[in-house]
Amino acid sequence: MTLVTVLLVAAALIGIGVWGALSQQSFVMLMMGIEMMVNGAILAGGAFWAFTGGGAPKGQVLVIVAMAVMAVEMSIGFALVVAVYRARQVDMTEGVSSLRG
Amino acid sequence: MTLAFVVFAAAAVWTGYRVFRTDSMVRASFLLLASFLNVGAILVLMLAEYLGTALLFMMTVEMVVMALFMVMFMMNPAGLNPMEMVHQPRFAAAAGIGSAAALAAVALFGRFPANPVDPNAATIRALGSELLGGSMLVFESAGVTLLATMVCAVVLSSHRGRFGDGDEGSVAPPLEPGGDHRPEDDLVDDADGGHHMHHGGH
Amino acid sequence: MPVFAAAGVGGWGQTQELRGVPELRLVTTPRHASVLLVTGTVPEAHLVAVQRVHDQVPHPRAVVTWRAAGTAKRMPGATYVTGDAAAVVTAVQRAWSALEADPWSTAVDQLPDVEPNEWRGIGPFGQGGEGMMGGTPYGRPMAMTGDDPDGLALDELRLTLGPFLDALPAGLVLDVVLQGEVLREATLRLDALGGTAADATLPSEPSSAMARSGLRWLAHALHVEGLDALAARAAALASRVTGATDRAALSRHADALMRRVRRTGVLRNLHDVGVVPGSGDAAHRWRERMDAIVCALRDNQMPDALEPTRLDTARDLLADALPGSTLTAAISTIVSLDVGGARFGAGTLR
Amino acid sequence: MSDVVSLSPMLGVAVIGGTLAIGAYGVVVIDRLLYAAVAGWPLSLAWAAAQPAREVATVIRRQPVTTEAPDMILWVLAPAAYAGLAATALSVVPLGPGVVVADVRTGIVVFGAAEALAIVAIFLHGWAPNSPLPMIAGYRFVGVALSYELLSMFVLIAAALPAESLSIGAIVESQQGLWNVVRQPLGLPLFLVVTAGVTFTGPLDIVDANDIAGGGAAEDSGMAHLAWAAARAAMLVAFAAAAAAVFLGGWIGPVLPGAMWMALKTLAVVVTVLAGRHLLARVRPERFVRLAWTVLLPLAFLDLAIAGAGSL
Repeated sequence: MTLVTVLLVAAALIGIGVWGALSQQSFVMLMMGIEMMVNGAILAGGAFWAFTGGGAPKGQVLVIVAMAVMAVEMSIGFALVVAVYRARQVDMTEGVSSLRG
Repeated sequence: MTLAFVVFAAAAVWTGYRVFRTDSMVRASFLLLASFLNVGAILVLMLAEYLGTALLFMMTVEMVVMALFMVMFMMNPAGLNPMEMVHQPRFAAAAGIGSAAALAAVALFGRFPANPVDPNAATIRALGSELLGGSMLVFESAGVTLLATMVCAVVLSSHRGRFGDGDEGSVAPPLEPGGDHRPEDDLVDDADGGHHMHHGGH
Repeated sequence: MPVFAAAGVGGWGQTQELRGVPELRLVTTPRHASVLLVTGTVPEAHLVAVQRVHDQVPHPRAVVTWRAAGTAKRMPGATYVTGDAAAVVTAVQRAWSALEADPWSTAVDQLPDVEPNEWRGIGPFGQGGEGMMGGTPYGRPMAMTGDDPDGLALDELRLTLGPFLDALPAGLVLDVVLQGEVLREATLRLDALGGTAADATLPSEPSSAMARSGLRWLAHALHVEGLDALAARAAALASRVTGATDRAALSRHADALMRRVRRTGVLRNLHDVGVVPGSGDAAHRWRERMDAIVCALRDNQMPDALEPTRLDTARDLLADALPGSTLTAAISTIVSLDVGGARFGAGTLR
Repeated sequence: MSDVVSLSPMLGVAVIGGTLAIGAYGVVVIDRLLYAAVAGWPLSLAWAAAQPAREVATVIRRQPVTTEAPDMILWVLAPAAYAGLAATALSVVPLGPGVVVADVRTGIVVFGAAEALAIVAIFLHGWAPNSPLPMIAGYRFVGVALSYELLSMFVLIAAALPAESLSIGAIVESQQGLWNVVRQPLGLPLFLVVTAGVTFTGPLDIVDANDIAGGGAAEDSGMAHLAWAAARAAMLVAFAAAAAAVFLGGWIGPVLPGAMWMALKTLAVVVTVLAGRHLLARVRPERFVRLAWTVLLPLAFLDLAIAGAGSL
């Protein structure tokens, strides 16, 4: 369990997140991809705090802020899915070619 | 210790992969939860005890809300129908592998200072005093942002907007992607401008 | 001794009295039972349903039929009881000990193990619906998209709460369309209740008969609202109401029971639930019926509050009460209306 | 902090397993006794004690019937996860003076995580059989559970303020002079609401409710049903132990040994929650959600304010 191994795991998670977000059609699954990326970022943040930060409390605050970002992203994402659905009667990324109007 | 780390890491990556491969949406959200639990466990292994358990706690509630959202929009009990809704798969896979490789390269070839945290330091006490001490501003602004998010989420998703109903003048998507809307696509165009054409799954 | 009771014509009332018997434990679903108790004559239309319930009871299972003239011959291997509640308890215990001794003597399935409706291969994805939704794969309904008043297209699930659901009075079938837990449409039907098998267990004297069937209704209603212990107390009191006994003691007991029920807050829960034109909300109907039971016992009257609601009046009363309410509120409303006089055996309620 | 003897893993597993098993059996016996008392039947301890044993004997031999296309992994996982979470929740609670299975510095957060995951386990138990009524039970439980789950966090954090530590052992230590139930009067009632909710006993039993034919457990039979009932009783024991530790002074008590006090207090909490089951009608889900957000949550804030003022 060294810094490099943990960072490799974080890289794998972020990679899966990117693949998931780009490949899925439904909004909700796309958001899961973004959540996966933030998950990798949190792991990387924790790793840097533990191995290079020497336990500096500011490192932990950064990770907590990352968690808050995830909460914000998810709730706004769902609200957007509902709002877009009302405007366009669609919840697949295919159907929305442009958000104008 | 390293065995536990290897197990958690493998489980996190495997459940993360399964999230986008499984048919049932609810299973996908709980697989994502499993991936987060494993990341939380790794954080605890790295002596970031409070972060790990807080991540566990927060993500569980978030995934339960996501599951609730799934069942709301998709009430079939166990996701029996095949859900093959993927577009541009090859490009996505290439982008995924590319970004993973790039980050892995940074991890392997970057030189980082070795300054590990000593195990018996009171990291939680330090975090507590830091949150309410040095980075009080960060902590409070995060709180206020969450409040703003709650208000915004309610406004965005409510039926009645400030300028009339949310679905006013909402039109059905054209049958083939990219085409513009053709009025004859609407089967039934009743008073409230909505339509009742059955469209594909979610 | 876990027993699942499936009630036919005229049998529903007696089954509710079994809640007061410590030896038996009435369970809410056939899956938790070892003995299936079929009371009253099951009409022709519900025969397949009772066989399906019979097959859902896990092995080793036994069947006891009570005052079931018509259905006896269709339940092979069932012990047939005509006596009172004590006879049923001994019959169930005997059937139970027979199972204990030789589990292989379990009752055999009556329906072939095939899916109730044809669905394979229908529709583009072969689950019998349109697109990726709907249909009834493996015989279980799957949701279909439908609009909801809030302008979103949430998923609707069509469901039939069958003739032997533990929470509904006997023989009633409720077809619902659910979005989440909210009912979009609800139709109430009583398929067929041929014949007027008189409910022999009711005392001849009219006011005691009304009081006893009122207490039976109270026992079932308390069970549905989650108060099993009080339901047992009401059922035990019901079985003690026979024409001959002295009224003063019984009415005192009934009064004490009603005070306990009021203390549980169930009336506060039912406030504003199932408001039906002409008879107020569920709490009002409960209060009315509970007072009627006490006064029927004490001063030998025949209060009309204890009259069960006929099905046709119930159907149009509920026409606008059910849609829009949640499933719990709908079931509480139907229970508070005491629909279908099956208790009285007056099977002609169409 | 007194010298905390952290039990070795194997001994810890035995202690937690034993406590939960005995506790679960005790919960069922107490439930039978209360049922008989309210139903007016003759009260006999022998009958109440023999009842669960006979029931287990019948259930073990019953054929476990499954639905046509269940989510089998989740169906098996749900009771196991629920029982595991009961064990996790109990492991951070000190069972005697200085005797705690997992002396974790973040005891309360682990307890909160176990409780949140319990909600997931209950939803999955309703979701897995792929049958309408259990799914409705799991679905409406999540709607209600999210609204009262916050209560437990505020109330537990309020209890942690005087102790200046998140570990439950320290919270028990901080109650040497004055128990939290006296210092923060709102704490225990709110926590009992959460206990009744997460273990769906009493008025908050909207999961295995009678009005939807047994709800989440409608499709369970045989060992699956036994596992679910046992896990549910174990979770009630774990939450009762936590309530006793955090609010009723845990093992602090004048004459009797510490563990005896802990057992008595846990028994008292279990009896109160189970009495609620037979004396209070089941709540309306939609009304309870409104009550939880508009009344109970402000009360939790008030409790936190009182605790804050108290430990200034």
